[in-house]
Amino acid sequence: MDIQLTEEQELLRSSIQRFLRDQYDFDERRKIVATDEGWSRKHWSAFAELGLCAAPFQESSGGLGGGSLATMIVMREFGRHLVIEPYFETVVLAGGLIEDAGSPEQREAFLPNIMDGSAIWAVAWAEGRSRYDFNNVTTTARRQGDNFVLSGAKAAVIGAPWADKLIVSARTSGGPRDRDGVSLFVVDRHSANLHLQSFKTVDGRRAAELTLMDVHVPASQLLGAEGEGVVALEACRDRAIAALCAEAVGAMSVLNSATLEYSKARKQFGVALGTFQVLQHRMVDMFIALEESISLTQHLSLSLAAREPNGSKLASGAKSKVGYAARFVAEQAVQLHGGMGMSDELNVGHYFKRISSINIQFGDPAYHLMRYAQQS
Amino acid sequence: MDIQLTEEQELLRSSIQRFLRDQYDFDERRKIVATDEGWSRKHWSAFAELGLCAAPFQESSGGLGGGSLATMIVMREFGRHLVIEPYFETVVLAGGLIEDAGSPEQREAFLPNIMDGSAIWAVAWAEGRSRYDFNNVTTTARRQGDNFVLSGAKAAVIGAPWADKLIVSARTSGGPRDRDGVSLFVVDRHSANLHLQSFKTVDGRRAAELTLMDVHVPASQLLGAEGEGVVALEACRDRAIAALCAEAVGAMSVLNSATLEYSKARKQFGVALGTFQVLQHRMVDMFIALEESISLTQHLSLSLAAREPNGSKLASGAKSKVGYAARFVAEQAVQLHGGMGMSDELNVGHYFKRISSINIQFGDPAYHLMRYAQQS
Amino acid sequence: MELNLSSEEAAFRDEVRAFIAENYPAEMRVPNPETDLSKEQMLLWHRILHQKGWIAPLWPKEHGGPGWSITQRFIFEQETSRAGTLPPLAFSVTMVGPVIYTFGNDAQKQKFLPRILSGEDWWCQGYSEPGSGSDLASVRTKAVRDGDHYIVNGHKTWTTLAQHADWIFCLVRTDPSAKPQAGISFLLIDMKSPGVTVRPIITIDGSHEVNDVFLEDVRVPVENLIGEENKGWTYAKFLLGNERTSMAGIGRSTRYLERLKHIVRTEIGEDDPTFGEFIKEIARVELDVLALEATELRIVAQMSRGIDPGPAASLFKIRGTEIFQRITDLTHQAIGNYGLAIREHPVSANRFMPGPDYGHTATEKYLNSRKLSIYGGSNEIQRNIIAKAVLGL
Amino acid sequence: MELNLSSEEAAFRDEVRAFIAENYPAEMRVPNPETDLSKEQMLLWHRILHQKGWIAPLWPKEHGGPGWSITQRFIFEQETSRAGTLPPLAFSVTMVGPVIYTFGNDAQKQKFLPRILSGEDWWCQGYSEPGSGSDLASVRTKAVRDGDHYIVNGHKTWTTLAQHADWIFCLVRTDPSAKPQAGISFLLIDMKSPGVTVRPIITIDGSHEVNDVFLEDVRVPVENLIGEENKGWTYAKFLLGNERTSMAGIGRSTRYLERLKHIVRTEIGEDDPTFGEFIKEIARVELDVLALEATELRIVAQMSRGIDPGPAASLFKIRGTEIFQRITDLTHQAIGNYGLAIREHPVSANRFMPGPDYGHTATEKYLNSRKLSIYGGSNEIQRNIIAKAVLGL
Repeated sequence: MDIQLTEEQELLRSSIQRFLRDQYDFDERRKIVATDEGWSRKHWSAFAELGLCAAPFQESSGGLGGGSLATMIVMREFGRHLVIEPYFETVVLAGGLIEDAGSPEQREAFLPNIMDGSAIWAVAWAEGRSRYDFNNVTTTARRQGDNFVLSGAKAAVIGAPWADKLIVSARTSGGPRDRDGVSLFVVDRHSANLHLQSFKTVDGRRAAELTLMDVHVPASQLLGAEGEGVVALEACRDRAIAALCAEAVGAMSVLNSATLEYSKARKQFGVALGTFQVLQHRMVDMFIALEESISLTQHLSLSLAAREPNGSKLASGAKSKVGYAARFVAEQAVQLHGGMGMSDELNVGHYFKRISSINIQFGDPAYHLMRYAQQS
Repeated sequence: MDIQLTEEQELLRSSIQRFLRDQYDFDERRKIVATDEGWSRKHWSAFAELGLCAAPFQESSGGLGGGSLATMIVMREFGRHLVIEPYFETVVLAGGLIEDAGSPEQREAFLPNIMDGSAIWAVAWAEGRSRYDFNNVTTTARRQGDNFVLSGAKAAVIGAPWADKLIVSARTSGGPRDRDGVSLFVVDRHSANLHLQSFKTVDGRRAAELTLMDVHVPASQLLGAEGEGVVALEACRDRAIAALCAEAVGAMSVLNSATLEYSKARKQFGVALGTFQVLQHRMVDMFIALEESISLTQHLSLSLAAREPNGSKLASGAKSKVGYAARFVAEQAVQLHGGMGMSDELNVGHYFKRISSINIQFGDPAYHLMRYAQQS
Repeated sequence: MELNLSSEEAAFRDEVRAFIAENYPAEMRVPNPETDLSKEQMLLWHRILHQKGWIAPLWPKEHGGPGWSITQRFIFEQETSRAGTLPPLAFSVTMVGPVIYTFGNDAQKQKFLPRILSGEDWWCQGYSEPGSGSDLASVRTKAVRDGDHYIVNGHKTWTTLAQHADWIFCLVRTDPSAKPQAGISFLLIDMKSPGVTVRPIITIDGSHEVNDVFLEDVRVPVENLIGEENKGWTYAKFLLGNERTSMAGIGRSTRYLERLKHIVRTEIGEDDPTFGEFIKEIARVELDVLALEATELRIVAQMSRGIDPGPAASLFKIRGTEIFQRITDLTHQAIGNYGLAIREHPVSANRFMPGPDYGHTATEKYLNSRKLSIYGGSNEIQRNIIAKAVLGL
Repeated sequence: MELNLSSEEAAFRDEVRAFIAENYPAEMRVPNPETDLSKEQMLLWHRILHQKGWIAPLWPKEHGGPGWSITQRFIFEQETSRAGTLPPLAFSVTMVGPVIYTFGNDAQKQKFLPRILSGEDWWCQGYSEPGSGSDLASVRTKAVRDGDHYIVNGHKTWTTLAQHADWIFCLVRTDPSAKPQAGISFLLIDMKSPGVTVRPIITIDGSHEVNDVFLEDVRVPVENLIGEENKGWTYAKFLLGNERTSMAGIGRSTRYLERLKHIVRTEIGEDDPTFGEFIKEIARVELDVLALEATELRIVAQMSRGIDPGPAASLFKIRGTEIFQRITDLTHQAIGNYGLAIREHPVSANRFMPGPDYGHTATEKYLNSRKLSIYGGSNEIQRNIIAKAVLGL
């Protein structure tokens, strides 16, 4: 870290670092991923005990008040260890949405269980043809007495198989691509007529395709104003991007160290790989890519913390620039590890796959570059 | 060359090579550029005597029947020597337009003087805001008895200060961006009410801004069908692109050899520059860029010779790919020559500037990449 | 492209095209033939080609080749790859076969060549070792003479499809005191020999294509030595030089590019701000393919005039792999959120895979193609080769 | 950006901004200040800053510096470069000045420092020689002691603005038998000395910024030797390290980027198929600038906490020059056909230049900026430095 952390932030960071170093090395992580459930409730509880689940929330919500900087600190360390548990989905996405858009009753109802680690959440905004646009929603929610009735399909919902609760976007009015008319609903994962088809993601997570066939949701579970879900999701995305960038930075830093170390140790044609100038310069460019990503990620987190007006544009910019940088680092880390980089046994390929997934979540670098450009 | 040349083509090529080697080295070229006129009538006459000015024209037009392959052969050697004389403007552009779009009378009136080297031509299609589109024409030509009266301004007409005759595009009907309604006119360079403001181009040529204030042109000087100038110019551009690609290939080949030679001779930190792996790989990429450019340029010339239906799409593709390749080679040639590459005294910078101009003439690589993409 | 075919050549092309259309087994048309077929399925096409006499285009007629011209071979290569047929076993036909008929003795030729052609023997390659990378001369596997046998001990790795192999051709060190390249021999080893163990290596795309091969006190009859003892490096280099053709992968890239275009047209609206970026990047790759194809045709034209193509193979390897990696990258991007999913192997388990069919292999292909710039001599090594051989650096 | 200014710092920023607005000479606002100003015009701003006491932000107060904090220096740097003011003479103020006050004797300090601050002396740098490239220790210019003088013979090159210089600081070889870096001394030479000849080098953009400087039997008093004989390499390295700040060139890149945006908006219609490509590439560069600026702020924050920034200068040099080159490249592309034209020097001749004013310097800037990745230690050398210093390779 290069910005001066407060004492509290330093404490948070060192406690995560210590825990992950002791309890979450690559072998442990591999074991967790290989379990039937695919994640570890034990480690999740430990995260909650360390206060990570409460860290970013405002004190008025019962949180520790760490905000976007706390998220950055946590996610960067999680990125370094490829933490598989659904912190991003539960705390950053769902928790953020509830705190930001929920009513006082909803905040009170849902946030304590998120902060104490007892509830897992997932957010279902994407659809089969939505790509990265929140307004591309064909799932419908029609009012029926005290309920909304949801019908449609949601796609690629990361963490859904693990979740207790889902936040689902559905259209309460307007046409299939209208910005207005999308609403958010808190839906019980085990609701009647809600079907999940689970699958594994490339980075070792679990996700699901959701089918909703007349799922009844009490009107009280409408999150935020009716028809204004896109606005809430956009604010959610800014926070999500800051978190994903921090995670990418953590992953990149491991890849850079591993590659450097490997290039010093590994001999070819009688000399260390690291003596070849072409590889040296490649690693310099990886170093520069990381430095710039650290800077931009910090800049974004600080801007979100200060509620700067251009935060959303900046988020797209960071998602693009950090995304390209991370892809470059990941691809070169594999290349410089040679055959070993292709092996599932080594950690390098797993960082590669996580970065590749980060670059898809909430929009790829090209998508956000154009979004940034159009706001310039 | 890698395609098998006919005996005639080989003869053409070796005669150009011999002449340029003996009479057109870099010092000689520098002297020519520094003269008041900026080009050499003596060398031009020699080109005509060698048959270069007649080489591409059909035998039925009185030419040598060499077609697009003859043009490729000539332009590649001209590219190697940075020939400054207006062969491209006179023979490839104007000659090609006259042969392609002119009436039998016009062909008979104009081509002999082009082929024997006695007339210099230039083509004025661009305007201040036209960018690279032939349809962006605001200059007007209105019929008045047996004449057309031309008014407007044409921009960046290369070779105009040297020319005896100009081919000028002007609008005979339609709105300022319509595809139909643009016509071509043969205009005497010394016509009344035609004003030139001359300037030097970055690659040592002369060009001019043209102002036409009621220039009277006999109706017989309308070249091709009225209103169909854009079609004729597009066909002209395909030939122009093949010629420019060949010229770029010639220039690239000199830059590659010069850079390789320099890197072997020049010592730094006690060893030859060429021993540094980073520079070796750079030169490998320069080599690959050249090989691919040779291939694509040949492919284009052969396709145009065979009148393949996708010739125009291919022309855009080649302009783009060869353009990017040439820019890469030129930039790296300067970089690898270090300070010397920046000096006006060395030939390297002049090849750089010619390539940079080639990349502007008739549309830059990005323009043609998008044109190619939109036809895919 | 500009390779003008004579009428005989055009007829040959039509014959090849028709033969493929009529004979390529339907059951080999699976989402990802490289990983989804059983050993028996993989051999179906091999056997059909063998029956037709087309299994070994590069081989001299006396050893079972079809006796084609360079242009015919090129046409065959182009047609089969454009049609997306699974290539015949490369390690058998392209690699060890030519070594055996060039450097082997008569007994070896009679024993091995027919079984290679028929597909009865499946060969794998024992070159790479842990830590050797692109430095293949750093062989540490040892073969010690013991009467009529060599006793072989060592560890080969990245051995493609060793799980199916009947034989492995190995570089082994027979003279530990000589300079690295001087003490190497070329041995043929029966995979059923006691002491040979195959251990799968799962790659990052989840597939099982490569393996570790452990050799523990494996007894190999001396009659399985190719050529002379300690001359193995010569044969190894010959073999590597034999990979010349088809490294550009034009046919494969063209097929994948067509699929990418289809996906982009289906998935991304023209009003999507990234649509222009996609079509531009596709155009760029298409031009790369076109330029490489035109280069390949130039080289073929030169070769048929008897001109040595030099290190053209390195150029094709570099650009061909860069192009294919880019195509798989763009395809992965084109499928959007479904790029998060990956098929689980073995696919016979038939687990659920979300999203449209055309995207089901996008993620694994993107991951798998990372290997292309590493294996077979990394692209960095290929650039070293060109720097030395062409530029004289 | 995130550097939160205290109220004092904010007040300082406002003061600097106001001072520039009120005092920067109008006649220095020419199309290309680096090439279009006479010597006297170039010095106007220098003298104004000197009067204000702001000419040498990096210098200690005792020698005439303003006594600013690191943050104040950064603010000053940022404000002046954003406003597009011509920087004060770098070779005088940033380079030789600190060498003199650090390693010079009292007489040298008293003689030279005030004249540097006032602009009375214009200094140029005698480091590069023909064939030295980035290998500055390969000095061949010889200085032989002759009583109270050195007799200097040699040839310096790429000497920026030597045509205006009163003094040149030179690396000279005083011990030819020592190892390259050991036999070098640091000499100050009066440009008016007999035997000094300046010959212009015209660069590919047509401008006269650099020169050859020939030294033939030039007699230099020994009192002009800095520090000890044969220790010159130490001082030279110190000087190179002093270029640390401002190499990222954020202010300049930001200004040029704004102009590029204006040109693109004016020249290229939104329906032009390349419009999307332009705005995308501009966005990319803008993000590069933003990331580099954020990195610069991190480094400033570290430095003000006393942390050594290490080889940050190399990172800034690499990325800063890559960014600026890209901006000049895009600007050149944006003006379309008029990119074929270039101004003729000297501009005082006032020759015709076609196209809109904003495009008049685009071609020369594109060409001129090619030097940035070569001069001041090529970008390849900078990567070597990072590989060694940061990565330990």
